[in-house]
Amino acid sequence: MTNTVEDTMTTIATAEPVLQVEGLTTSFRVGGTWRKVVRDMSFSVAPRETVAIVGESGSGKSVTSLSIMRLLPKYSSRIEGSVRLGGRDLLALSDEEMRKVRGNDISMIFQEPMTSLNPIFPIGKQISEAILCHRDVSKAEAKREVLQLLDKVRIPNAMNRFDEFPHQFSGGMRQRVMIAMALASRPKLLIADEPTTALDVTIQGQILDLIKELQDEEGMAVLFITHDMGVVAEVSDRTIVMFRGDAVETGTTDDIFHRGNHPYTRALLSAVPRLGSMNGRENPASFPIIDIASGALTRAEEEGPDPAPHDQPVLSVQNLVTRFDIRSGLFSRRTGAVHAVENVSFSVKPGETLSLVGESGCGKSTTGRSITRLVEPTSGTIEVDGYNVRQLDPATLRKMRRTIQMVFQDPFASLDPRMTAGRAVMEPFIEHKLGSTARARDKAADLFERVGLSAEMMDRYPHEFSGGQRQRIAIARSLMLDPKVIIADEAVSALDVSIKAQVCNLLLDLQKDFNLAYLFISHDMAVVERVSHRVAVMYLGEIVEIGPRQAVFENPQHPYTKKLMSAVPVPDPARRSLRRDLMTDEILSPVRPAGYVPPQRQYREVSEGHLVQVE
Amino acid sequence: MFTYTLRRLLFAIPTLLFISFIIFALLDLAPSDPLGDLPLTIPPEVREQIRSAMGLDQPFFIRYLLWLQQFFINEPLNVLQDMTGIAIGDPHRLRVLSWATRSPVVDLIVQRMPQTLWVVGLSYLFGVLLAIPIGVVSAYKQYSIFDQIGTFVSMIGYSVPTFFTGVLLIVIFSAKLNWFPSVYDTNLVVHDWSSFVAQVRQMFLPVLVLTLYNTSQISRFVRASMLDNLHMDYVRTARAKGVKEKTVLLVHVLRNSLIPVVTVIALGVPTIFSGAIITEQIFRVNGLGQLLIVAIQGADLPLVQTLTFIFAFLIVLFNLIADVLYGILDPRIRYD
Amino acid sequence: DRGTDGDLKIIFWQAASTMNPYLSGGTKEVYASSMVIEPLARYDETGELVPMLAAEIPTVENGGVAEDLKSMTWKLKDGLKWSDGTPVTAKDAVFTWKYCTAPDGGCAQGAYYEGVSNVEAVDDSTIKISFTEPKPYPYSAFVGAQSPLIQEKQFADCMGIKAPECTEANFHPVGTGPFVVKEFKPNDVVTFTANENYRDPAKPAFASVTLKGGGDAASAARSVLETGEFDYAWNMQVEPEVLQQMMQSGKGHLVTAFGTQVERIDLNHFAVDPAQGDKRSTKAAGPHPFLTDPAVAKALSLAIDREILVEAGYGEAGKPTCDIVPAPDAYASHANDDWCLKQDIDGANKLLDDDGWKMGGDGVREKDGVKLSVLFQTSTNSVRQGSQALIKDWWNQIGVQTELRNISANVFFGGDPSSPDTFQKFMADVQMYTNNFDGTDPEKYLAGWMCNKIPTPENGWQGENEPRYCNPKYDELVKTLSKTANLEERAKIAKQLNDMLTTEFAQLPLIHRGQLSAVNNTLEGVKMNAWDSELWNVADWSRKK
Amino acid sequence: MTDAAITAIAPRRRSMIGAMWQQFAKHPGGVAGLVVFVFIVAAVYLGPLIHTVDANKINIRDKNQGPTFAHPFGTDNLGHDMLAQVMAGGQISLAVGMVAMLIALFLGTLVGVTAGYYRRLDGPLMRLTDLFLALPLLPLLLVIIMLFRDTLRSAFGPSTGIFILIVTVIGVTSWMHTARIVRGDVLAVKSQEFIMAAKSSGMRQYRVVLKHILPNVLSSIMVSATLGIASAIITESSLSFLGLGFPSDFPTWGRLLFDGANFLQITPSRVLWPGLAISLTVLSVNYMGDAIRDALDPRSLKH
Ligand SMILES: Nc1ncnc2c1ncn2[C@@H]1O[C@H](COP(=O)(O)OP(=O)(O)OP(=O)(O)O)[C@@H](O)[C@H]1O
Ligand SMILES: Nc1ncnc2c1ncn2[C@@H]1O[C@H](COP(=O)(O)OP(=O)(O)OP(=O)(O)O)[C@@H](O)[C@H]1O
Ligand SMILES: [Mg+2]
Ligand SMILES: [Mg+2]
Ligand code: NI
Repeated sequence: MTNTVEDTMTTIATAEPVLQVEGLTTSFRVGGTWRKVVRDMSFSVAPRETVAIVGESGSGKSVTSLSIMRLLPKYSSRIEGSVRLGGRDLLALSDEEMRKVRGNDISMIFQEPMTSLNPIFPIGKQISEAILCHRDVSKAEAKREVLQLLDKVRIPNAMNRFDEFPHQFSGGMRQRVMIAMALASRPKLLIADEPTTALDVTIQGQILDLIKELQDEEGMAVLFITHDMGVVAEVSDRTIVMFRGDAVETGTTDDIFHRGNHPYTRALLSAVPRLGSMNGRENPASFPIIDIASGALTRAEEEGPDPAPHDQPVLSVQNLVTRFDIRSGLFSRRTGAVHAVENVSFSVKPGETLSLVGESGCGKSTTGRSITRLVEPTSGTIEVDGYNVRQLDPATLRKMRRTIQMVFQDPFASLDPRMTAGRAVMEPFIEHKLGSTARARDKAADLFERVGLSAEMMDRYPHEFSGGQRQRIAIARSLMLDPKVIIADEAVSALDVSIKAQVCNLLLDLQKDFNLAYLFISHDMAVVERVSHRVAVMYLGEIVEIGPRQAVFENPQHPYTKKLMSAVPVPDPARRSLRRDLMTDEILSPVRPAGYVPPQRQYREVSEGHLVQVE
Repeated sequence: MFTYTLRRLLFAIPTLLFISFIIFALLDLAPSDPLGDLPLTIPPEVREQIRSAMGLDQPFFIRYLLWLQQFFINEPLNVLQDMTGIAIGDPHRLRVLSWATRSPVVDLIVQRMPQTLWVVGLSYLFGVLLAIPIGVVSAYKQYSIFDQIGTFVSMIGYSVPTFFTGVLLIVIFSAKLNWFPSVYDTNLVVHDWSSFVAQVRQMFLPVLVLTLYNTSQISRFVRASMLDNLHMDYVRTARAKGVKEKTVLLVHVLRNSLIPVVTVIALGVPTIFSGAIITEQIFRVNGLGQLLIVAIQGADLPLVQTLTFIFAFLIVLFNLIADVLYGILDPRIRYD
Repeated sequence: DRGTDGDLKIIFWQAASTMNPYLSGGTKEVYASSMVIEPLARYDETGELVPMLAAEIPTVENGGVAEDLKSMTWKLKDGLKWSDGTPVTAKDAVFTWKYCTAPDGGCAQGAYYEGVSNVEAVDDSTIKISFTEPKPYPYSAFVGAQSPLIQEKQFADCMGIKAPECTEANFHPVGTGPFVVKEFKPNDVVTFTANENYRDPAKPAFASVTLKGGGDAASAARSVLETGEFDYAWNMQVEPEVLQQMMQSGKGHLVTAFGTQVERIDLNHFAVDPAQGDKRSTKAAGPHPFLTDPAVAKALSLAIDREILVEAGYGEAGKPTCDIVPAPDAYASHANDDWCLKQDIDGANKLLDDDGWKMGGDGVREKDGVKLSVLFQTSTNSVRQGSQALIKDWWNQIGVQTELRNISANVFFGGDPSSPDTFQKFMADVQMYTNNFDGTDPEKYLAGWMCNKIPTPENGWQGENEPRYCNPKYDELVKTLSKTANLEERAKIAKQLNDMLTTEFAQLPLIHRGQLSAVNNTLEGVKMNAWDSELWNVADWSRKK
Repeated sequence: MTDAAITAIAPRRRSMIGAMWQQFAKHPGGVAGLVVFVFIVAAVYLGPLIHTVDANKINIRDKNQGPTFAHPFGTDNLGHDMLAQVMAGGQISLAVGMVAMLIALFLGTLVGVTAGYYRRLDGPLMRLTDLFLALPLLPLLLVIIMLFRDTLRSAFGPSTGIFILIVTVIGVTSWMHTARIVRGDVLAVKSQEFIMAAKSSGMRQYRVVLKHILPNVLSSIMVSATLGIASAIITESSLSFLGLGFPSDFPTWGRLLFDGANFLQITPSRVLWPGLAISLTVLSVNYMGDAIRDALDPRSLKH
């Protein structure tokens, strides 16, 4: 495509807007009073246009999108203002008319893919339902279309995975299922709420391309909610900045990026981590923090801690293998296995951060879960703080788990829906009898504040939080026990840059103070670059490259690592029209037939501690 | 799943043997006496003779083994023989004989089957068919008039015992209005329209009483379970897809809510075969329930043992079916 | 004429389980089978013996009974046919005797053939019965609905241990009665059709009979009295006012007949203190601390208003009585009627005061540390529980504390030696139930109060002397009775025995119970009979035109 | 700023019970249920202080009366005062219903949760449940009563002894439904991610069960509880008319209803009141159960 930014702008200006939101105000009933969480939002989206909503976590982005779709719980929420779709006021439609609009004219990608997928239906069925309920096509046709879509969203082995269930998918894959579902009906307007947070940059790029392609072909308008300024720069024509329920700034992306004048906008942009900003430095560094009200720098960048070089590792993993059997047929014979983790070895010392990066679905979460035996590993040895994890009896396993805490990738699913956030955070503390309930409460309140929530929120239930807020609750929970190791699975992916910076700094501070070790699983290469001492790159269940961060980032050796580095989006609106043409790659799948013997891998040492798999 | 089912089926055999032994021991221990309802004018010596003719004077274990042999070997052979017409071995093998009627227990059960299925089975079917929509709607429109009335009626239906509702209905509809007969005619054979009408008429009251009871029970579980799932995020997703509200409820929410419902239903199906004792008694349906209660009251051990064993078999079977269904309903539940 | 009146619908709330009375012995089976198989002679509604299959009743006078009372000869009517058309012969009677006395057969009517040493067919129509010793009252074998004739041809292979296996024969016996079984559904419904070969060509008037079973007495009553769906319902143990109310529909009425049934309270003569453990209610436990005191026993009796018991629970089907043998009239003593039939609470209180039983602070009388506190058990049955409540109330008024217990009938009357709750074990102070005797002769019945008939662990708790009454003089008198042939003499002795039992308070007779049945107003010819099957003359029943 | 709004509702810090109570109080149905239930309990226990007629007082001359001033609920066929009987019966029925239901609920939940959560115990426990489901109730009762009645009678006296016996018998023979239902729910809940999260923080198994599994299967338990009360009251009555329950001079609601059924046309008040009492009790418990369920489900709609 050769359209320049200016060309697109002119076409948009003349077209009738697809969506026009005027004075949208949404309130929730909390404890008998109505609390406004979105105030007086007005914006419009034209065909082919992409409007991004960025903003602080919990500022009302998701609520705005749910208000447009009229999907908020009827009894505990209230929507005012007007939402017009091609001239029709959505808020005035009957339920049945609204139903016809949903999924047909507007479709939506939800933020938390785990809870948003129906756990008991195969994903194929869930996607084809979106087609079948609006279009008069046969089941077989729908299935064909779904398979195509799955291919397009880069789900490997789509044919076989059609009948699998959400819990068998990795976080990123679930998100891609959601995307496929939303795109299935070729809507006029796509609302995408953090559609790529759980995706690695290569796949993220491919998905973004896919969306652009559909925009070009079908004239689809997109309302894009994200924290990733790089993505914003790359896809959006116009940008709305939200802050605590208000749209504080609206304008073309270019304007916002270069001429934003609200202090929050400036704070947001200056905090955006840029890949390469750490070049030449060996240790992690904290983010600079800018005060939102004044725009002044309140905390300068600080050098992160050195891992104590002589210490024994607190976590060491040797030849870890985890496979999920695939059974089929009448006798449910084992016909193959997902080789989710294959022969993985690494170790983490106290005070050290090892980042695990890699393609979505390559086995990162499974590695994390295998370490704490939440998923039973197939073979290998795991040692945590002197415990031989795979040999532990239940009681010791429990004790061991105190020293190693997890932040789950899907924070909503990992919170008990019937337990208030405060209790959820206090619980491990009370459980291990580390102090009185009052102490637990104080500590939890303190942690709430430190992850950027207010202590008052402790009495709320998980569904009353935004995605990012829930993620912070999960982080607070993992810190409650003062563990020695934290496995942070996409712990900051749903946070806006300012909070992300704050939380990362918190993690670094804790590391400095308590010699914490982190296994940091993330897709956000910029954050990885900042926080880690060492980096391991996974591909199809195996570690293909591992080494000191500096070595891996500045001197990537493995082709996949190289591809990853190059795919990172750069927060510069000038690069909007860039297309990567990554779609041509073959998608590889970790599913192997029964009896498959994985090849013996050789590693080559590039520099000290920098190992690369030899193909 | 298949291996699991197979394993469970194999494991069911010792389970059932064990259960049958416990039941036998229990029945033997019970103070009830098969001669309890004989006139007091029959002298003790004669009673002693009757007792020994029944084999009651043999040791407990021998009697149990004898029952096992009769039930598991002789009866199946007889059935086979009846079906194929080929004589296998001695055609005069000893069958399980009821003490009270001195006739083969299996014949009695076969005789009682039709009315039990007609009345109890049908009302269970109606119960399930009614309960699901009622439960779904009550949950969907929680605290609406429909829900309130449904709750009220089902609680009354459940809490007022059938021995009362039955009599009430008979007084109103049989005695006062003369619309329906109060006595069920088990000899009625449906062969034409008028006999069909007669059958429907005589079934109406007992089926009504039982359906009310079954519906009440099941619909409460459907409602509660639906309420648990109605507010889940995936429901929101389904709506966002533009799925029809009916589909959202009946496919997405209901399927997710089915586990307790399947449990209740699976627990209920075997009870069809144990009959509805009181209702059968009131309307004189004389199905399996009445057979069982008369047998228990008459301490007719072979009959009670056989009936309860069949019942136990059904329980084990339907609980197995429920377990398999769990796995099908919720793929996260796996047994292997 | 035969078969002109359509279907006769009878409801028995306890259903028949077999059609062979020799294998069951239950009243419902005996009644049901009495429509099909018949004895040589039966009792009519007045308790008179009338011939049935026999040409006449043998007596010493007509030479049918031998002078030495050791044998008797029956003559069959001419031309009798089984329902399958074959002739009835004396051999069938011989076979019937053999059938019931065969070892391992478990014949429930064995008592009817007791003392019979031989039955032979003198010729095709003459049956000779010989006894082991002289029988002053010989009418037992082949008399009454309990010992009918069965067909040799049909039951020949069903002797002894094989008896229960002949299901077809047991369910569809070939008989001489007015009806034949068409279909038998055990414990549910029996359908009959008129017997083509019945000896009276004009009978039965009904072409078929449906005998439905199951349910409870009240609903059975309702189906005759209120809805009119049925013609006849047996054994209406329902509160009288309920029946009255049902009768207001005008569809039916009640019929009663009084036999020998007496509802009574047994007073335990042995101690039953739980502390005695296994010795309870046996001789080893010693005499009962107060029930053996005639004053207490008499007071207990005086406190009871038998009229009210009848009114509350029995209505037409009960009369107050103070005799344990209330019928036949010739045997009824009425010796105690003057003091016992009327309630006298004050008199009872005075009696106890005089006997030294002092009223305690809690309203319970006491003497020498013994409290007048009784455990009162009976079988479960709403009428009995009503009576219990009334009696408890009255006894309360004379300072006797009563704890009530009711026990499921099949436990209470079933003789399971391991159960503590049987009426034979009698692990309570007093108990209430009904007993009677078959036929009209009370000799065997009265023998039940002999010392050796006391149930004990040694005899497996089998024995008819539940009150544990023991008086050698009584035993003597019973022996005298068994040797007396003269009917008047027998009646005198029987009355004496009855009076001993009632004045020495083996038990308190309460109610002379009748049989009560409901009859549809369109049904004619019902003659209620308490001495034989209620359906004894079903051949004569007809539909009112 | 929203912060102001947030702080306005800040003082929400209260105990769990307090929080639950607040939620409960918001539910008109639950409150109505509670009021009715308290009323029934009060009427049954305090009523005899006002209406001082002895429930077992027989006045045969006053039998089968309709409501009069002396006998507001009429009399039965022996002349018992029905109001006194209903109150006395209520004391027993309520106690039996509640205690038996609690026993059954406790056993059922225990077995169900254990079986659902610990895979190893699942097989044995469920087979045990099958066994109990298959046991014929009547002979079982006969045996239990034969074995234990006299011991309990001498230890606790006739009425308490029988009470303990009956309550245990009903409880012990009616937990199986709850067990199976709870187990099914537990199987579904335990595969969710928040259970994994709880485990990963090193929670003891039983605490996971108590804190996370139980609240999430509560709605089925609540329904079982409501239905359990009704069936316990009715089972008690069937026990008494089989002669296995309380002695006949201890009235209970179920028994009054049973005895009165035949008198439906003569003295309708005999069946009306006990029937109403049972239904109201069950209804009120049902509404309370609903309210508790709602109070524990943060997402349910509350008005
Ligand atoms: N059901 C609810 N009840 C009460 N408050 C709610 C509810 N849902 C969301 N909120 C509150 O509304 C505010 C806006 O939430 P929203 O989900 O729109 O945030 P967001 O901008 O999407 O944040 P994030 O980027 O973290 O997802 C938050 O403060 C949240 O706590
Ligand atoms: N319970 C399971 N059953 C079967 N397959 C599973 C299961 N859990 C994960 N998998 C498969 O294992 C592979 C690795 O999954 P994992 O969740 O570890 O990926 P990931 O690296 O965390 O990806 P993402 O970045 O998308 O979260 C995927 O192909 C996934 O489908
Ligand atoms: Mg959000
Ligand atoms: Mg993952
Ligand atoms: Ni409400």
